[in-house]
Parts: sequence; C-alpha cells; structure tokens
Amino acid sequence: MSQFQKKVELVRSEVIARDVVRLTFNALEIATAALPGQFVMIQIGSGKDPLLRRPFSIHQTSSEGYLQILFKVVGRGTELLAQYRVGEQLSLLGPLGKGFVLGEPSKACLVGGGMGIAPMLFLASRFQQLTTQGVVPKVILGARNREELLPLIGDFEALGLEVLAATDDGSLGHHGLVTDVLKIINLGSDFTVFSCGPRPMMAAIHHLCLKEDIRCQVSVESAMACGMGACLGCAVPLKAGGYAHACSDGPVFEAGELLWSL
Amino acid sequence: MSQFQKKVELVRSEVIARDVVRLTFNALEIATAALPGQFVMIQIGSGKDPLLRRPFSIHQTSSEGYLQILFKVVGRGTELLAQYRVGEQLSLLGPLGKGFVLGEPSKACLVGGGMGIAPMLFLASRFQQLTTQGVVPKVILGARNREELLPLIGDFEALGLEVLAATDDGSLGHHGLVTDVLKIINLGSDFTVFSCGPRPMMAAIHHLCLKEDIRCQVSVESAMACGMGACLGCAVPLKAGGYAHACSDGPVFEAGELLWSL
Amino acid sequence: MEPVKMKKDEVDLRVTIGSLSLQNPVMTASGTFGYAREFEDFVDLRRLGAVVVKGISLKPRSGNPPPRIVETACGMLNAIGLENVGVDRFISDKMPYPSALGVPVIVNILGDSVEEYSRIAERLAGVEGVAAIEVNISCPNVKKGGVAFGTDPKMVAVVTAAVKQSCQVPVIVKLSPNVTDVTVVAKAVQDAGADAVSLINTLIGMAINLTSRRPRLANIIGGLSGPAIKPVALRMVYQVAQVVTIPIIGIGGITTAEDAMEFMLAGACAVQIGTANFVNPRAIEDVVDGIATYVREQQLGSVRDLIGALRVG
Amino acid sequence: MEPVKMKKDEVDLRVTIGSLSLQNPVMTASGTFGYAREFEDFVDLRRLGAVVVKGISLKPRSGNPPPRIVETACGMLNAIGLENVGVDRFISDKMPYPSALGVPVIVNILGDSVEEYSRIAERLAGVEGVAAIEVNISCPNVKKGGVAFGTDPKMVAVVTAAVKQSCQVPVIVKLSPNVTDVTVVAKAVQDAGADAVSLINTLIGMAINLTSRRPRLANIIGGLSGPAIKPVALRMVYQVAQVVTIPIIGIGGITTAEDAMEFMLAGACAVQIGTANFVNPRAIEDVVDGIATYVREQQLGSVRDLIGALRVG
Ligand SMILES: Cc1cc2nc3c(=O)[nH]c(=O)nc-3n(C[C@H](O)[C@H](O)[C@H](O)COP(=O)(O)OP(=O)(O)OC[C@H]3O[C@@H](n4cnc5c(N)ncnc54)[C@H](O)[C@@H]3O)c2cc1C
Ligand SMILES: Cc1cc2nc3c(=O)[nH]c(=O)nc-3n(C[C@H](O)[C@H](O)[C@H](O)COP(=O)(O)OP(=O)(O)OC[C@H]3O[C@@H](n4cnc5c(N)ncnc54)[C@H](O)[C@@H]3O)c2cc1C
Ligand SMILES: Cc1cc2nc3c(=O)[nH]c(=O)nc-3n(C[C@H](O)[C@H](O)[C@H](O)COP(=O)(O)O)c2cc1C
Ligand SMILES: Cc1cc2nc3c(=O)[nH]c(=O)nc-3n(C[C@H](O)[C@H](O)[C@H](O)COP(=O)(O)O)c2cc1C
Ligand code: FES
Ligand code: FES
Repeated sequence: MSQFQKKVELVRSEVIARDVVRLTFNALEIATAALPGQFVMIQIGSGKDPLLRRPFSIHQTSSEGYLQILFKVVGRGTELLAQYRVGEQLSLLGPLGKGFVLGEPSKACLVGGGMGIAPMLFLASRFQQLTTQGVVPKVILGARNREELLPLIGDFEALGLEVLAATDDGSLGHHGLVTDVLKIINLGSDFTVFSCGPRPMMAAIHHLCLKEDIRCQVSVESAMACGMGACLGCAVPLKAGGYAHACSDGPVFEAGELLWSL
Repeated sequence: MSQFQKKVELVRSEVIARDVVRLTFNALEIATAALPGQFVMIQIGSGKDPLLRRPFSIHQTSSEGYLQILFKVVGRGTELLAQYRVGEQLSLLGPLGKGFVLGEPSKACLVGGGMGIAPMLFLASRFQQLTTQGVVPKVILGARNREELLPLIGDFEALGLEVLAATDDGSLGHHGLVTDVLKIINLGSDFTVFSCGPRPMMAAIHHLCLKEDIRCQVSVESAMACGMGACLGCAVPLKAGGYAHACSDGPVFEAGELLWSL
Repeated sequence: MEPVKMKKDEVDLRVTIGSLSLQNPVMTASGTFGYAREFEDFVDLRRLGAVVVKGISLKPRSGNPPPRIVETACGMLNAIGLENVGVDRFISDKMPYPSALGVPVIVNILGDSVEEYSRIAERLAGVEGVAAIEVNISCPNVKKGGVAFGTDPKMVAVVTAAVKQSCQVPVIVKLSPNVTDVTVVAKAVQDAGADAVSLINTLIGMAINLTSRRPRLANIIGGLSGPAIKPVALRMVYQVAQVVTIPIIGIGGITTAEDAMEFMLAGACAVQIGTANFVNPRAIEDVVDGIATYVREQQLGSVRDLIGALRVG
Repeated sequence: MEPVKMKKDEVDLRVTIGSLSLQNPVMTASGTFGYAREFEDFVDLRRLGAVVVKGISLKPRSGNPPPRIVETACGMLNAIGLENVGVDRFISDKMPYPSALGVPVIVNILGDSVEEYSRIAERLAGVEGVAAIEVNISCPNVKKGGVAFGTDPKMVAVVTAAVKQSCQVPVIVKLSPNVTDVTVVAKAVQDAGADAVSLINTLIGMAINLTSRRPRLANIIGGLSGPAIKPVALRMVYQVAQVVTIPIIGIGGITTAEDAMEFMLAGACAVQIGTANFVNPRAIEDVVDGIATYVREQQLGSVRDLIGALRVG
C-alpha cells in the first residue's frame, strides 16, 4: 500500500448547491494510487486551530492526476475549506482506508444519500471502466431536494449511467427514501449493494439487503484523528463484539459485520 | 475619550521594503478620534490562534477616515497580517493609549528608529498643521540601511519636512546612530525630543537629553493583552518604583519617569 | 438586593447565586475587566450579570516585573503578580464607578494570611454596592499564601469560614484547578459555609524563549487562561456539580454563548468571562445576546432550565 | 545496548536515558504512533530516537465505545479506553516490526493492579528488542487502577519497585499532570528506583454538545493533548528537573523542533511527540531535522548542551 503526505494545489473550487462545495486538487501520487471508497485527510489552515485534519471521501480522480472531493459545510473546518482559493496549497494525506470490494459491474447497485454520494461517483466510474458487456451498474441517489441532487446526477449521466433519484420533498424523482427505490427495483440476490450516506439510511438498506439476502457494503463515518490506524479513535462497534477502526479496517465494511443498533 | 471596536475594510496593502508592510484601512471613527502616539489593537485571523490582538502605532490618518499602520513581519501574527488582501475586513480597537503631548512645532525634534518611525509620520503631520511661522519641526530617522529608510523618508518630505537620515551601514545619510545626529544638530534646551524606536536607542536619547536638559517624550512597547488598562500586563518599570501601564498611562511617557536600566 | 424583575416580552435569563439575584448569568472574571470603567466605550455595562473586579489585597501591591504576559496556543499565560491599589483606595477610587451601574459588583479578594482575608472582608462589609465577595485562594502568581491556601482543603476551609464571619454578603470561593481532586476542595468549602464556588482559576504554566534561553515571563511561571483550558474547566465544573449543592459559577475559556451554555449544562448557575474580554471587549454582551436568542429559539421557560441539564448515559 | 556511534560530519544529537543510548532525543508518544508500521509510508522510521508503542495490558482490551475523540481549541480529547491486543499478541504480532527497525523500542504498559504491572513486565523482560519499559500510571480513561495509581505517590512507588524487580531493562515511569504537586510523585518514583520519568500524560478534560445536551465523548471525560497543554507540560518538566536527578523525558504539545528544544532547556533529556503525529505524520523527522539544523547553526558541541540550560534570574 502506498500512502502520501503531499502539499497539493487547489485548481478548481465549485459551489454545487447551497453549502455544498467541490474542490479539485492537482494531486498526482494520491490520485494515481486511489481506489473507490478510500479517503483523504486534509489539513485546514496553517495554525494549530483547527488542529486535526478532516476526512473526505475521494469523489473522483483523473488520469492526469486530479483528485476531487465533494463536501457540505457543517462546521468551522469545512467553512474554512470552502474559502480556499484556486492556486493555494493544502496538505493532503492519502489515499487512506480500505475501499469497496468491486465485483461484476452488471450486478452492482450503488446507493448514495446526501454527501454519501461523494464516493459513489468514483466507484461508478471505476465500474464503468470494468464494464465489458455494456450492462452498467444501477445507481440510486437521494438528497433533500432537487437543488441539491440535480447537479450531482449530471456527473453520473456523463458516465453513461442512468440515475434513479429520490428526494425528501419529491422535487426530483421518487418522493421519499432511496430504500423505497431499492425495494421497487427488486434486485436479485446475486447483486451487491454499495452504499454510503446517513447512518439511518445505511441501516435501512442493510436490513433490506439482509431480508433479500443481498450482499451489502457500506462506507461509514466516525470521528477521526489520524486516519491511518494509529490513534484508535475511529471505533466502529462490531456485531461480534469489540470494535473495528473506520480508517484502517474501513471505511467500507460488509454491512453484516457491524452493530447497527448503536 | 472615545474608543471603538470596529470591523474595518483593508483598502490598500503596500510592501515598503523587505518584510515591511503598510496597510490602509477605511476606519472613519477611529481615524477621526486618533491622536499622534496612540495605537490600535488588531485582531488577526478569525480563530482562537493567534488569540490576542496585536498592537500597532497609528502611522497616519486622513480626513476621509483612512488609517494606516506600518509594521515589520517578526512573527506569526504579523506574517498573517501581511497576507490580508484588499477588501477583507479586520477588527480594530482604538484609538488606544495616551499620545504625545505636543508643543511648539518649531521647538520639536522627532527621532524615529526602525519601526519607531511609524508613529512619527502622524506626529509630524499634526505638527505641520500647527505650524504658523513656517518653522517646521526637525526630523531624524534611522534604520539599518537605505532600502529600509528611503521609502519612508519620502512621506516626511511630502509634508515639506527635511529629514536627517542615519543608517547602520552608511548606505544613506549619516553612517551611525540617530543619537550621533542628535548630538551634531545641538538642540537648545527649549526643545522637546519626541522619540520612538528600539529600547537602546531611546535609552541613549534619554541620556543625551538629560545631559543637555532637553525634555524628551518616548513611546515604549510592552507585551499587551487588552490594550485598554484592564489586564495590567503591560507593566513599564518607573524610576520612582512600581509600574506604569504602557497601554493606558502610555505608550508615550516622559523619558525621565521611566527606569532605563531594566 | 431586590430580585431582578423581568420586562414583558423579555426572555427569562435570571439566575440566583444564594441570596444574590442576577439579571443574567454572565459575569466578568476577576482581573480581566479592570474596574469596569475601562470597558465603558465598548460594552453596555448595565447589561452584565455582575461585575467581578480585579483581586484586591489589604495593602497595595505593585505586581511582578515585565514581561507579565505571553500568548500560547489558544491561550495566554499571565503573571501580573496581583497588582492592585489595595482595599482602601479601591473603596475610595474604584468602587464608586461600578457600584453606580446598577448591576451587582462582586469583589475578588486575596491575602497572605487568614487574618488578611478577614480584614479585607471586614473593610468591604459595609461598603455600598458590594454585592458579594469572591475569595481568590488559587492565584498561582503569589508565592506566599496563594498556592498553599488553594490546594489544601483544610486551609481553604479556614479561610472560607473566616471570610464568612467577617461579612454579611454572599461569599463565593474561587477554586484552583491545580489540584489532584477538585471535589475534595469544593466539599470542604461548602462545609465551611461558602455560598457558592467559582471555578476554575488559571492552570499553572510556563513558556520559554529558545533564542534567549530564558523564561518568557519574568516570574518564570504564570497562569494559563483562554480557550485552551476550557476542556479542563468544563470537566471540573461537572465533577464539582456531582458533589456540592451550593451554586457553581463556571469559568475558563468561555468566548461564546455556546461555551457559556455548555458550562450551565455541566452544572454551572452562572459563568464568568475572562480572557475573551481582551480579544472582544463586547464579549459579555455578545454572550448575553447569544444565550437570549437560544433560550427564545429553543422555547425554554428560562435559562435556568439549562443548569445541570446534561444528558448522561 | 551499544552506545550509538556518530558518523563524521554529523551533528551530535545523541542522548542517554540511563543505560539506554539514543541517536537523537525525539521519540514517539505512546498511543499516537500505533506500532510504528502505520507510519512507514510517511516517515523514515530508522531516524526516530526511539519508538514508544501503544499501552499494553496483560489481557486484550476492546476500549471505550465511540465517540472516542473530539477536537478542542488547539487540542483534542481522547477516551480510547486503552484498547490494545494484550501482551501476548503484542509480542507475537506487533513487536517484530518495530524491533527490526534498528531503533530502541520502548513498551508502554498499564495494569489494574501491582501484580498486573509486574506480570506484563516479566512477560516483556526477555523479549528481543524491548529496550525499556514505560509505566503508564496516569491514564485517565480507565476507572479502576489508572487514576488512583498515578496520583498517589505511595502507590506509584510500589508499582515502580514492582516493575523494576520484574525486568532488567530501564524503567521509565510516566507521570500524570492531574496532581497538586508533580514533584512529590516524581521524587517518590526516583526513590523507588525508576531509571527515568516521562511527563506529561494528558490532562483530564470534557466537551459537551449543546444541541444534543450530551458529552461529546461516550466516556464523558477524556485526556486533553496537543499544543493547548504545552505550557502546563513545560512547567511540570521544569519543576521536576529541580528535584530529581534521573533523566526526564518531556511530553506535551510538541509540534516543532523549537518546542522540543524548549523542553530540553527546561530540563528534559529527550522528548516524545504525540498528537502532532496525527496532523503531520512526518513530525518526528521534521523535529529531528530542525534540532540538527539548530545545533549546527548555533555551533553547539552537542544537543546535550541544551539540557537544563535555561537561564533563570
Ligand atoms: C471517512 C470519512 C469520509 C468522509 N467523507 C465526506 C465527504 O465526502 N463529504 C462530506 O461532506 N463529509 C465527509 N465526511 C464528514 C466530514 O469529515 C465532516 O463533515 C467534517 O470533518 C466536519 O468538519 P467541520 O470542522 O466543518 O465540522 P466540526 O465543527 O468539526 O463539526 C460540525 C459537525 O459535524 C460533525 N462532525 C465532525 N467531524 C465529523 C466526522 N469526521 N464525521 C462525521 N461528522 C462529523 C460534528 O459532530 C458536528 O456536529 C467524511 C467523514 C469520514 C470519517
Ligand atoms: C503600543 C505598541 C505599538 C506598536 N507599534 C508597532 C508598529 O507601529 N509597527 C511595528 O512593526 N510593530 C509595532 N509594535 C510591535 C508589534 O506589536 C509586534 O511586532 C507584534 O505584536 C508581533 O506580533 P507577531 O505575532 O508577529 O510576533 P510574535 O510571534 O508574537 O513574536 C515575535 C517576536 O516579536 C516580539 N513581540 C511580540 N509582541 C510584541 C510586542 N507587543 N511588543 C514588542 N515585541 C513583541 C516577541 O517577543 C518575539 O520576539 C508595537 C507594539 C506596541 C506595544
Ligand atoms: C490577566 C489576568 C489577570 C487575572 N487576575 C485575577 C485576579 O486578580 N483574581 C482572580 O481570582 N483571578 C484572576 N484571573 C483569573 C481569571 O479570573 C479566570 O479565572 C481565568 O482567566 C480563567 O478564565 P478565562 O479562560 O475566561 O480567562 C486573571 C486572569 C488573567 C488572564
Ligand atoms: C489518542 C491518544 C492515545 C494515547 N494513548 C496512550 C497510552 O496508551 N499510554 C500512554 O501512556 N499515553 C497515551 N497517550 C498520551 C500521550 O502519549 C501523551 O502523553 C499525550 O498525548 C501528551 O502529548 P501530546 O500533547 O504531544 O499528544 C495517548 C494520547 C492520545 C492523544
Ligand atoms: S482515525 Fe486514528 S485510528 Fe482511525
Ligand atoms: S495591555 Fe492590558 S493593561 Fe495594558
């Protein structure tokens, strides 16, 4: 495994929706080594406050060495990050963690909710590269409303994928949850669901998959200090008891291994 | 006394010499209330690190409400301050402290060394406004070299003042100290010297003035937390024992009141 | 003192510290707000919950030589050395201004001996406008007295009882964080009759200048304050709240209304704001405004609903 | 262990901790560097002064439920709960990697009883590559044992003596800052035969989420580390240096070479870097480089010239 700590240049900053920002870095080594589901830790500011790096899923990479993240402004770190200007340098650490275990593209269903859509684009494009028969993976994306979801759907469509949308307010696609859509499309048990989003969404997906006997991989979040297995801060309770570590054992886990009641 | 805490806009940022920067703020209330020798406390950054405001002498004000500071980059705060861009807002507190006690312009001699030149320009222009007989105050400015001094001299000359220069390396004006120049011009005992600069320089000026029976006002520095007499951090040892406070009793003092051995 | 009355349409921010009624729970911390007058241009002083003035001793003290302060990561060290004008000049020169503001004035006192504490308290007992006395047993900058008093539960109890006997106003004892178990000291203080405890005073710290190879403070060590210490302060307030029944005033690194309300959740009835006044001289008013907004938006009956309302387990 | 030899043209960064020779004074702090392997892509591990591994107990521990960490102003709180694989799996699975690096490996140990400490030390005694044992008596996250041990000088002495008897390697005792007088504990540890002390472990702190009204850590309280605590750590190192003769290892908020050298001026022979590793996984190498540059530029005979070289008075 090859991981890097690099000062990289911000080459593009886009406001995708209200409080949702996409940054593009020129980060050759990290982009080249990255796998879908992995993440980077970004140092924000040069001072000691905020002190810790912030973790972000890798949203997209390009063969030229560009790496994108997609994030929502939720606190001080993300607020400062959104203010960076093109040309400024930031320190990135990555690629970190274990990504999704890919399989047959035609038997894959990607489900992203909210900012959980971020890693799904990278995963989708990797699947797309693997597709031979022209049978592409299914994609279900959910968000609060049209405004938030629409700009993201375009990227998946640009890959030639059809997106099934769900919004909380019904302003785009299905009026309701991504799990409703998942139920409707009725996957066979030879499918694998790849999912990232809010915890309740992933719990619902896990339970649905369990019932339908579908394999399900989820990408989870946990407060992180190091991102590389050193601090043991990012504990994720396991069904079998004890804890895994989101940064090094995950962030992608087989849903069935985790304890969902917590 | 009227003091203000204001968010003000940076309207100009000039690099005067290597590591020497002049900032111009649109700060109507503070500029209007300011007197020569007073200072402002500037909050740098929005976070908690650096925590404390930094004190800077008021370098110049204009009737339109502009206020300038002139400073040297010596640490993290000044480094960050130098990076602010035109259009950004900063919080200023001021005008703070007691300024110079002005007198007859024709009997004034201003001596500034290094960044101690900053408050001298404001003082000179105020004297200039008071001048009736056309006899202007004398001005002696010292710095390490021509590069550092030359850009500052122009501002005094623009006021119609002649500047006697001294540089450590002799690259401009007298090769040596401002005190040498002060000795050479041989002021009468009806003069007042107004001085700001490194402590050894002010000590030397004080001793010279003491010998020649010339009144001498100095502007001193001390580590400050509040700038308004509340923390009692900025102690300045007094000749008579005990301490004065640079921010509220000063920063301008009669040189004879201070303890110079410390 | 009359209980503060609330105007119609106002949110209820009133709290009480023993017999002392405050219009809101936000006070100044001793030594960081001078004698209030220094801030008159920056903040509406009548909106403060209370003013706690700089620590007063029996005789004037000139304090430590400079440097007295140095910035640290998200904090600062101070070694003022308890410079103050002494109780007599305090009463004649300094007290009239804050006492005319219409908000309670709490006088922070310090001494080198039990007798000294008693005598200052006696001098202050009859003075118009003194709403309460805060006993500083924990200032780390005075080598005699201070430290020993603050860390020894027995001495703290003796000082508390002595001050209580010397005056009628509520007595608040300000605790040192530089102890193994702050709850032991807090219980001793309560048992000795204190009306309230305030905590924390500063942590003892040090800073060094590598170039000069000297301590950055002339006094070598000093008191650490500011956001850096907030987690320690919050923990100690929470611990003390589990063992005492008298009111607790939370102090340490508070800069925002959120910070203040976190201390109240941990068990504080009121808070004091120190270092933040230096950065934002309007800090206290901003915190009062922020709490009022929160109480209104969350539709709390009163700010008192926050006190000790932390959900644990 | 052979004294480390210096290459020609190199600056002399060597220090000794009792019988232990280090190529430079910069070590990792326990619990912040895993078992070293985690950092292999980011830092040249052969350049470390020593590796101090995560605290090891007799039996495996699964640690506390999440959330286990939260950021604070210039610092962080952790309540890992001493999760570790236990001494047996440590020896079989974890130890081989760091022990092959060619730098001393110091094993941090913790227990619930004196017997447990002894037994871990015995288990480690013969293990290839264990250069020293660091006794963690001060971790605030374990309710049994830990806290009581670390703050009671008598218990600390008993544990120290027990570990000393159980192994031949140098024993370093890691002190808690959550005490009234750290010098008392330090002296007790020295008298009990410790070869060195390291300090400080984390300060006990707490953080609260106003919205949920819950503690931000599942464990309620946790250990505060990072730049915020540096002034407290520096003060304690300085105080301990005045009273003990055994070597001191300075820990707390070190992020730069300047920080490290300030601890050495205060009296530390070596330093450990903790939280900074999370922000900059290359931190230790950067600090070593920075010290080397300073020693060269200041034309010091060796880095040892800095130890205790603070000018006071
Ligand atoms: C492996 C991983 C990948 C992630 N990928 C993305 C992504 O692609 N896009 C995106 O928008 N966000 C992502 N996150 C979440 C992101 O890291 C947090 O939103 C960010 O750290 C918040 O920083 P802040 O300073 O703005 O907020 P803070 O001020 O630190 O906190 C604000 C709020 O966010 C919560 N929060 C803080 N840190 C985290 C965290 N690590 N995880 C979850 N909640 C947190 C806090 O509890 C608080 O409620 C990811 C998190 C992890 C662990
Ligand atoms: C009343 C007053 C007026 C001043 N006017 C000017 C001015 O017009 N132009 C100008 O360039 N500087 C002025 N200074 C000094 C200026 O405040 C400091 O240079 C600045 O605070 C350093 O901040 P920093 O974060 O960059 O340095 P830090 O990282 O805080 O420190 C870097 C170095 O500067 C020294 N230093 C820090 N604070 C002060 C201080 N308050 N006074 C003196 N030395 C300090 C430190 O000891 C250290 O050696 C003035 C100071 C005072 C008290
Ligand atoms: C400059 C300064 C002076 C102080 N003087 C006193 C004092 O005289 N008496 C006292 O009890 N506490 C004093 N303190 C401690 C504060 O009242 C407060 O307890 C401490 O600073 C922690 O709060 P903060 O983090 O909000 O500043 C002083 C603090 C500072 C920073
Ligand atoms: C996440 C984390 C885990 C820690 N685990 C241990 C441990 O197992 N044993 C121990 O003695 N100290 C442990 N510590 C304390 C550190 O070794 C160190 O003493 C402390 O963090 C202060 O140093 P710093 O400010 O450089 O981080 C831990 C600290 C952190 C942040
Ligand atoms: S974040 Fe440090 S171990 Fe996972
Ligand atoms: S800086 Fe606070 S009193 Fe002068």
